Amino acid sequence: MTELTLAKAINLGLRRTLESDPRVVLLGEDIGKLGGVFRVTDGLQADFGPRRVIDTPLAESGIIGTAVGLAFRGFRPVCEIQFDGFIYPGFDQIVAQVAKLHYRTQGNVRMPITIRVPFGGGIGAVEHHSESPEAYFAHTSGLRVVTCSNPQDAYSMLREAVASDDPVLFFEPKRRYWTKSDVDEDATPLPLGSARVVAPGTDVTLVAYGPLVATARDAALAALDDGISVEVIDLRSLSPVDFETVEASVRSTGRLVIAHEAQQFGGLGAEIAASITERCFFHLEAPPARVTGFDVPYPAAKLEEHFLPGLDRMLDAVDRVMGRVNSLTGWEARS
Amino acid sequence: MTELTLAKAINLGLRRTLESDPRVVLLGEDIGKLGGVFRVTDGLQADFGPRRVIDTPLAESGIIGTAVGLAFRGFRPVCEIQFDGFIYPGFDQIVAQVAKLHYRTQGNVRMPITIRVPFGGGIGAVEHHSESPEAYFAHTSGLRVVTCSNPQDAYSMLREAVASDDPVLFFEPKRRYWTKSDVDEDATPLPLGSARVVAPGTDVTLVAYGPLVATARDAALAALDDGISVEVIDLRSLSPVDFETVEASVRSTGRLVIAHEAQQFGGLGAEIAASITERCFFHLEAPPARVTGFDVPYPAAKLEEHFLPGLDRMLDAVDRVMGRVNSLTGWEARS
Amino acid sequence: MLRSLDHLTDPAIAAESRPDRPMQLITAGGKRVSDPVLDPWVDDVDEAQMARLYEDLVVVRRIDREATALQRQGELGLWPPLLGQEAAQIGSARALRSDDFVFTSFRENAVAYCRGVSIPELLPVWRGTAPSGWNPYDVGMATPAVIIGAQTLHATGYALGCSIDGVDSVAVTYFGDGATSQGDVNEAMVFAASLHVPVVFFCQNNQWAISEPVGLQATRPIAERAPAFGIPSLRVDGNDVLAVMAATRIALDRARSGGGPTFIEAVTYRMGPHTTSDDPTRYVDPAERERWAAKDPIDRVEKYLDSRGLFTEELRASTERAADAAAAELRRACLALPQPEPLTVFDHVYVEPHSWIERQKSQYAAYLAMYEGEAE
Amino acid sequence: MLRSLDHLTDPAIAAESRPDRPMQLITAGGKRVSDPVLDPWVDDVDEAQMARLYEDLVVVRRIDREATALQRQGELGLWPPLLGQEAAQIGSARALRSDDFVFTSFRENAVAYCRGVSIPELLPVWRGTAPSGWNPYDVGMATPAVIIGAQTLHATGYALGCSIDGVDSVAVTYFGDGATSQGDVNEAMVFAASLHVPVVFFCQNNQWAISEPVGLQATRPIAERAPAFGIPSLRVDGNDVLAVMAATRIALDRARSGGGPTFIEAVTYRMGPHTTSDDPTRYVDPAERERWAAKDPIDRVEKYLDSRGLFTEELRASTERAADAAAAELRRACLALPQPEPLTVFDHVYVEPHSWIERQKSQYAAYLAMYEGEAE
Ligand SMILES: Cc1ncc(C[n+]2csc(CCOP(=O)(O)OP(=O)(O)O)c2C)c(N)n1
Ligand SMILES: Cc1ncc(C[n+]2csc(CCOP(=O)(O)OP(=O)(O)O)c2C)c(N)n1
Ligand SMILES: [Mg+2]
Ligand SMILES: [Mg+2]
Repeated sequence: MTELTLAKAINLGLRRTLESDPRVVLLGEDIGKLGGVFRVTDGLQADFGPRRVIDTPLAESGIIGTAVGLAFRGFRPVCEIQFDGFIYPGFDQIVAQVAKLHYRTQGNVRMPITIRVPFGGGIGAVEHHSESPEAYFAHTSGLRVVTCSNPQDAYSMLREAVASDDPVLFFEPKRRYWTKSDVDEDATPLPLGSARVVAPGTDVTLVAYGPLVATARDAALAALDDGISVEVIDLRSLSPVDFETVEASVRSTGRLVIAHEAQQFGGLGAEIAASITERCFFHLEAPPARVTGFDVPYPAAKLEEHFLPGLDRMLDAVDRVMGRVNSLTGWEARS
Repeated sequence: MTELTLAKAINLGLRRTLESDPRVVLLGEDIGKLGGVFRVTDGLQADFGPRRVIDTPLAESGIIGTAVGLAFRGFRPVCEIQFDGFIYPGFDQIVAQVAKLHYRTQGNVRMPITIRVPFGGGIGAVEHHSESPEAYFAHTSGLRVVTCSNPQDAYSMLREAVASDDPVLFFEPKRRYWTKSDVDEDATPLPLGSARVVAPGTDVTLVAYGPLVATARDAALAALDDGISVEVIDLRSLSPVDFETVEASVRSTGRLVIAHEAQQFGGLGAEIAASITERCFFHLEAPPARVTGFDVPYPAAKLEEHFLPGLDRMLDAVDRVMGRVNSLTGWEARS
Repeated sequence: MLRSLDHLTDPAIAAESRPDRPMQLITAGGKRVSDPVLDPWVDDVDEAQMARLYEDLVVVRRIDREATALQRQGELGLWPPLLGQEAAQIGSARALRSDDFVFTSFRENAVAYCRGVSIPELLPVWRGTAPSGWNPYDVGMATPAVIIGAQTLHATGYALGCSIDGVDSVAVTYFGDGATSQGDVNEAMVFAASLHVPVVFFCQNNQWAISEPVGLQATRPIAERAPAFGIPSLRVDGNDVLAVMAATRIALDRARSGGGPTFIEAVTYRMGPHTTSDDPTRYVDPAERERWAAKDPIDRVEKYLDSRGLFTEELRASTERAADAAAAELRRACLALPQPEPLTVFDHVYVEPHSWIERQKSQYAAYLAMYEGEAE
Repeated sequence: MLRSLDHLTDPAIAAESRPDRPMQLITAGGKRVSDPVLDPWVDDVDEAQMARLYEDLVVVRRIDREATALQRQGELGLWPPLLGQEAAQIGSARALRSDDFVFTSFRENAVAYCRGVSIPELLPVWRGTAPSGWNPYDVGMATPAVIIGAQTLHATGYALGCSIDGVDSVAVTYFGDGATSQGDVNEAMVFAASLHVPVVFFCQNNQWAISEPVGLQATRPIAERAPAFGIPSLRVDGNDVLAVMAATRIALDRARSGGGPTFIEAVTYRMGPHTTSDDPTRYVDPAERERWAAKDPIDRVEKYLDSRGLFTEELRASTERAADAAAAELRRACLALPQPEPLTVFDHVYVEPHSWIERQKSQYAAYLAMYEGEAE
């Protein structure tokens, strides 16, 4: 048991994986001497050498396509995409190759590739450095998509992702890289595809993932002051979504709020709302509410507090599903 | 008024646009002498010359990126992507440039680019030739996404798309290219962002778009035999969705079925179900049902009839929202 | 032997060594000419081997013709003829070792044939009964990549794996002239040169990318591009099976002995349509096609063998028998391909259990059970 | 004049004309040397012009330093220093016409300065108050592209537009050595050569892409790549403002007179960190940095002017005044940048009304009204 930041927990996960599986190789821009722009790969090239921790030329399609070839040869490549907004040049290789090769080859060729992506906003960055592109990948059959919200999960989920024989998009909540807490290397992890109830509650189910889990927990505490008991679920896996856990919660609370930073239209919140409505229609007291980034390009840093769903907007949505006065009732009155 | 196939209607739309606006240029692979693999640009290079109908090198990112530069100079480029599955190499230019440049430049630079994409299955093709990637683009702020289901709309919507000062993804239902009907060049078109009720009904709202509108109409006819009155809405615009039209219908029917070929998880059906549930919760008699492609890579041709939502699966979903016996009740009984 | 390529790494000299006429060993007229760079690499190719190459050429052409016919008869959904490119594919693929690994585009059916893909395995993709026809690990060849250029990066990655593993297997990737415009192919060269991996880039310049002539993709000879990325290249007559084999052996030897990547441009011509869906009359100049017909890759081997007294009636007849047998097997296998089971649509999406897919599959099974019941 | 470049289109000769030492007009020691290709293109540059170039160099360095300081003080979110690259940017940008159009990456603040972007307009992106600082049409320069390499295709498209319009304006694109590995940059060269458009590819090879040395991106000199795409190239000392200007003029002249694209590699060095977030001590060899410090682009102009008796106290003082004024304006403008209004987050997503955004905006307005009300 050691206290680690989330970034260091991933670093430790990578280290243990490199130690225990000689087929694991790391690929990315600036992951060697520099240790990555967030230092997540710090020290790994020094310890495992430049043939296992490989600084690649500056081309994301090249990184992913090279990883595909390595997987063909039985390696388990772990690719780092430097920032969320730089994944799109590699989109074709991910969507048309990584996601489909196992299907295309009728199970003969496996793609145990992990693609690590620091994602989300809240760090005051310039354009392309704060995006949440997870829905693109969750909509892509053949990929698994996960994200972590705390150092322990960061460590164990990274290890599970690399151990998985399926390709995994591993989204790292970059604004939580410096969150510290205990990491137990020997803890038995939850299966990769499962969600976790991180705070029990009885009135409202609040589903969040990645960077917003911490905000959701704060919102639950704040709601309690208002007499509302909020159950917070950390989704962890975005494809597949652990609907059983969400469904069980909503059956008992009858109310659902979903929060994510990604744009709303066609985001994961829509899928969760739609699927839970299909499954729990007669248990719902109110339509599921979504608290998300707006459907605009990620804005300039000084506006990001307005784009990002924060505690207040979560509480507003909690009020909404509770049937209390909220901004939407205000809006309806005005319009 | 001329009877035209859907493909020829688009060809006519392109021709009229080239005639009336000297800033329109066409870019794509094989769009010149060959007239495109579907002959949608047939004869246009011969009539307008190789500087307005441009055969480009074989690179989709190159096509879109070049169009961006042309738009900077005040042109209205119309790009052809040869098949749905070939759009991904151009994804970065679409998502990070085309969609964002107007926002990035605070309204100073416009991107009146139309990206034409033959999409969807049902033609017995090999891999990458039958996909429905519209949800990726509908989830991308800054883009408009539309699709047509008949020759008249094909003609008018193409013209509206090219005339729009915003970038438009124009999805063409390739298996309906040979559908024939009358096209009136002088008809006043619906606004680009609006849906259309194509068959009135009172019991169930069935929302479809592109290639499935014809199937939905057939399903409505078949349902009538069973005593169920289905209102069919042709969505036409996928971003924005004309929720007012859908909402009005669902408020009167109380039941919603959404059909698309794209994979279900995170598809547009989820957004429509979620948004309509938010807006019409207390009018809904049943949870919205989705009839979609399965969450698998588009399968081999001999399996596509199982992947594609056909008339029978639509009727099954209609039964579901009507509370009649349907495959899901059967499944629930078994499990 | 590597020395013989040294000059190619200096672009100034390389430019000289790649004149307009690509390197050749057998002329269109069937004459054996000598080439100082290529000769030593095929001095072991004896009469028996030439006869076998001849049979290969004839058999793969016959397979291709029969498949085209099957498509015309509605038995295949599509077929991409390799007519005219037999020598480029046979000459290169026959130079490989079984532990090499090949990443191709979709027109390389003769390469597949050489790798040991059985004739029936060529068909499922084109008849639409399955997404692929063979297990890549059985034959050392990935199933076709339809996204133009993508496979070149896979080969680069595989080659990186070979070099990490310290084996002397080589990754070989096939692609067309059109593919050279794709970002991926250029990135593959950047990565291959930078990582110095054992990969052979084999470009079949068949002069066309569907309707677009090669001049629209490249204003300089394609073989010139690789040296600028730090990859030596060879420009070879792609209709000359012997020259192609020699060039491929040079590249393979460089790769095996730690020399890194090599690029080969095999100059050939697509004598048929792009695929059976294509209509080349819209864009091909018949005179140009005629000129290339005179450079046919099989004709010249016949003439060459004949000039040596090797084109015996026996060889002719045995070759024809082999071709007939292949064609017959193809037709039989095509018609015998089974209709896939509906629920297999859910197979192999993931290796490990995936709750969402499993639910969808069981719901669709219930659907089929209900409505198949009804239908009975 | 075009003739002077003819030899560059033949790669065999071009290789000779691009020795390891890039073309130069002013040595690191400030000596004017002659170069038969470059000389004629700067024979109009008189003493007054050299003094103005000197002032440019000093002023942009000062702007850069002040911005770096502002970032260290927490007033900017980030800054990408151009320290060491002043001559590459000034020499090229000062060669342009106002009707040319420039597409850059994010480090080209000196280019922006030359284009007429005002000092305050440089800042909003880095202070985070707006997604861009200027109207591209006011200055003939797009706002920075952060996605590496993407802008090279935009320049190619813009140049295509120029050639369709029949004007002799030129599109110029700036990018780094790292960018040359991206598919987009290679596709831009393919398109530019194939469409024969008036675009100048200006690569600042500053030896680094964040922590990666140029040798990881390219095993051959970067300037060698373009000729293989059919684009003549020039390799120039990027720390020599005069040589850069000459090379750029050659390229512009070719473009204007229908000669098509040209590629320039300006060999320079990133003397600072990648951005203010970077820690180059992890990867830069201080000795290497020292060697480059000795080739400083400003020093040599000072020495050159001095050797001609032109580096007067008056010039020194007036230049310093200009630099001081620029720095002061930068600081003032930075602190004065307004906090954007919350609802502007919804502006400019679309040109035409978009029902979904409008609803979101009005709902958020209601939200703000409700909770701002509460807060009061
Ligand atoms: C990314 C992508 N874009 C477009 C296509 C459509 N397409 C299939 S083959 C082809 C031409 C390929 O030309 P070339 O690389 O020369 O190979 P050839 O067909 O001549 O064998 C095109 C444009 C594709 N398959 N993938
Ligand atoms: C597509 C993409 N990938 C990665 C990055 C992150 N990144 C920003 S600058 C940079 C290095 C660029 O190097 P170079 O092209 O040489 O330009 P320089 O920074 O030296 O000016 C990288 C990797 C990015 N901005 N875009
Ligand atoms: Mg070709
Ligand atoms: Mg650089």
